[in-house]
Amino acid sequence: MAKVITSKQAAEMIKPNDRLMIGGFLAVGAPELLIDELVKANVKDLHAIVIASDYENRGIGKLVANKQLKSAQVSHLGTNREIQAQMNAGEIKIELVPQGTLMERVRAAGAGLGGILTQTGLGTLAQEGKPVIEADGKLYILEKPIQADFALVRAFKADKLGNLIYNKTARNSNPIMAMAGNITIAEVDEIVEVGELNPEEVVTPGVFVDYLVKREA
Amino acid sequence: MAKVITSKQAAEMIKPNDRLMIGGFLAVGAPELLIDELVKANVKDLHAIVIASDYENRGIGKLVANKQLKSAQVSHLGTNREIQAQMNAGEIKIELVPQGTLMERVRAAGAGLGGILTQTGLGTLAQEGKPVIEADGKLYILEKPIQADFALVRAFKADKLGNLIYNKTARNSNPIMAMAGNITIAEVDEIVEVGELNPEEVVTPGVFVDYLVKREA
Amino acid sequence: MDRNDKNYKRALIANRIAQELHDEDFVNLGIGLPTLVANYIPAGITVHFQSENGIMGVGSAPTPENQDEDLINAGGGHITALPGACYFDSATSFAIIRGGHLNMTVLGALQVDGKGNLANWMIPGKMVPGMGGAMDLVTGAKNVVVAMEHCDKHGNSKILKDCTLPLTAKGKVTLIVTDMALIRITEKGAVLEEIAAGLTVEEVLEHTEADLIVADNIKEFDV
Amino acid sequence: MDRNDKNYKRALIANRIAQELHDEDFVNLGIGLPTLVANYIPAGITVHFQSENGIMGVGSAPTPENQDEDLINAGGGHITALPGACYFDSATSFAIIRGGHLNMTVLGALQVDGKGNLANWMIPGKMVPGMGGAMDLVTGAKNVVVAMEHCDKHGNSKILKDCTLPLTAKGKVTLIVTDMALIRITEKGAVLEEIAAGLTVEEVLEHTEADLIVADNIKEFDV
Repeated sequence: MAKVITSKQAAEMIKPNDRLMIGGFLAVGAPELLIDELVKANVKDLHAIVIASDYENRGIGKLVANKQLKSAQVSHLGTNREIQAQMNAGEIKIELVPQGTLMERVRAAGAGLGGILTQTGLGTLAQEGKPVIEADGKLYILEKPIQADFALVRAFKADKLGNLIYNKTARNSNPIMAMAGNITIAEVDEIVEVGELNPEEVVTPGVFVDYLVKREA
Repeated sequence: MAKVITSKQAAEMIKPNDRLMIGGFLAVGAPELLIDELVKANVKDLHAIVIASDYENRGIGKLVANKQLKSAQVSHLGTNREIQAQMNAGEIKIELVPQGTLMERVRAAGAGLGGILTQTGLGTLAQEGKPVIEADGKLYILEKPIQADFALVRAFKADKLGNLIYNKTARNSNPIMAMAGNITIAEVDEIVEVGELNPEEVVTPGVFVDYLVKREA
Repeated sequence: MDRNDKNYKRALIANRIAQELHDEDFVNLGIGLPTLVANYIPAGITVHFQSENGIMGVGSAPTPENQDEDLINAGGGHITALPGACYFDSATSFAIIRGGHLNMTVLGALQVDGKGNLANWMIPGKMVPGMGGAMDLVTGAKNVVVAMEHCDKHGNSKILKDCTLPLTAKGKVTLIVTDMALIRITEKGAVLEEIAAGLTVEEVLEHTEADLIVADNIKEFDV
Repeated sequence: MDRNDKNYKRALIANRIAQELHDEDFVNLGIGLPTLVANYIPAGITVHFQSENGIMGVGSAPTPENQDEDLINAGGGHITALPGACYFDSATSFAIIRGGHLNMTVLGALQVDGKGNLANWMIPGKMVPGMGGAMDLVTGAKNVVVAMEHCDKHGNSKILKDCTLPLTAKGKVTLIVTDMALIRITEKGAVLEEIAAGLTVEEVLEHTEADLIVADNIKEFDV
């Protein structure tokens, strides 16, 4: 069983300096309720692992606007002027990570890998400070896993075991982050009884999910 | 569109010395029709990438019994005396690969990774001849991708675009191998029209699948 | 037609790139100009569009009343899903991209050079939007097509001897299509294969900083 | 009861291991003796069983007429799927195993030693079945429990000072449960915590090659 809690209980688990993976792509598939609750709780000095910094009033952009992030690993900032301003002012430390590499690094943490070799970023700024390894005559960047204290994900339906299914492109980073959080909290539209999801259709096995938060109707 | 061909046409594409990934776990989820056709065609000197060597009369065991394999990368031989006899007689060259490592190496090939770091096999025979790399103070084996000319997989249903769904534990290695073959051929029970599969339920996107072979009713 | 009209130029570029597509290709189009390529698919062929946020089978834009908040492309724009489309997570999406399963990606550029280097993700001190999926796309797709205007707004060539901005990837561009020319990056160098109707080779060379090899059988765009 | 009866021994071991489980644990049981653990789950707790061929939520064996050819466990035996079960591919299955998402794996052993080394996948020149998923399970699961008879058929200890057969993993075993004893591998060494009813500590030590630390509060199995 995944434990069903309120969004407030979820936010109360999160402390300053925690590392948070937050699902979503330009706020689609973002756990907005959990983010709102974090804004309310006003926990500071968080580290975010996200595909994009979304918009000032949607997705993780709301945490940026409220100055709750001290750092982030992220692939795209282009839709959020506030995070660019904070970055330029030295208020937030940004590690830009190519999106595919970001996903593999998150997956590596969830799958127990010590790292992966990729050619993405070779000969670019994305290579800086990273080991370059030769394998079978080609060069690769060694990219290390990205760990997190919490993964906050958004799904469409959960059963009470925590098995998750998603809706359309709101799936995006959520299933990968769900694998990787030390504690995974899924915000869902609906919680159904055990046995009501088609076992072939489950995208995230419940073994990865610790807590469920139901969105209000 | 994935091209629909006969099992005979599929087998005719495969030549001596080709590297074949073949899906299935102890013959469950194995593309038996394609294997039978390969036995008929009697192509020799094949290299197999498989989870297990199955049984003498089921799954890839049939290729072993017909002495069509010169080598294999495989995690388990315990159910097939014939392959153990051939191995002891020096007729087949076996690389034993831990099953999780095997799957990650196949996935790495499909996902364009140059390798992955794992602790599985550290300090065991599985480490022999492989680079050991330190990352963040821990040791890992660097495991390289496993490439293949063909992936022969078994699925339950395909649509005409090659999108695949599977049945129960017959899924196993099939979706991972489907990603990794230079040419991927899927043997399926049923081929439905485009639009008939639920887009949320598709396990293997058709982009990975080149040919479909329909099992006879 | 006005050769200097921005929309004319964009249509010309998109149209010419579309002619490079083959039946059953899998393609990722960047935001902006590259998106227009979808409007010029040659008759009789089917092309499958991926968006890196997790869909294969992107359809045309929906009418406002048919927008689905959970269905967007990588630019954040509302899309529709074609019959046979499927959804996947971001790791699978980038496995498709990085594993070489896309026939083509089309991207815009700030700069490109004769060695196939591409810069399109940042201007130090000015604009740092991040690379998003661009580095993955350029590194992983079989064909990397740059779609851009030949010169910047000051009339300076965007096709340089060497990129000066931070790179998106090294040596990965295979084709450059601008409002003036089609240039293929080969092992021998950057080859000028086609020029837009009404231009001379000399005019193109004049507006190009990179050294170009002029193809023997140079042609006009056939669009 | 006959202390030397094989079935008695197996039941005793499985039963004792089952007491180590907690409510909502995720567990992988190896084939053979470890499978029996599922028969002794303490009342009031729910345990979820994974099989590495791609299922979470393994149920009991089906009746012959209810067998499904596409539904097996990693030993190739027919199984049922419980309500709430789900299927996944082998890479995801091993992500569960290797990513530390299983609370426990229970495996048999040819040899185990006081440092937590385990050998259970080959006897050189004799038996080379391959490691299957054993190396992954032993490396990845939070608790690695060895279930085996204390001595081999010649009466020799299977708990050695140092394994002599090729290892499955180095230093990963956390608990050894045999028909004679429960031994926990700790940072200080192998600690004899419990002995089977009717045995003395001396008898256990006599049958154990590895050096054991005898716990102060040593207990009898409570099964």
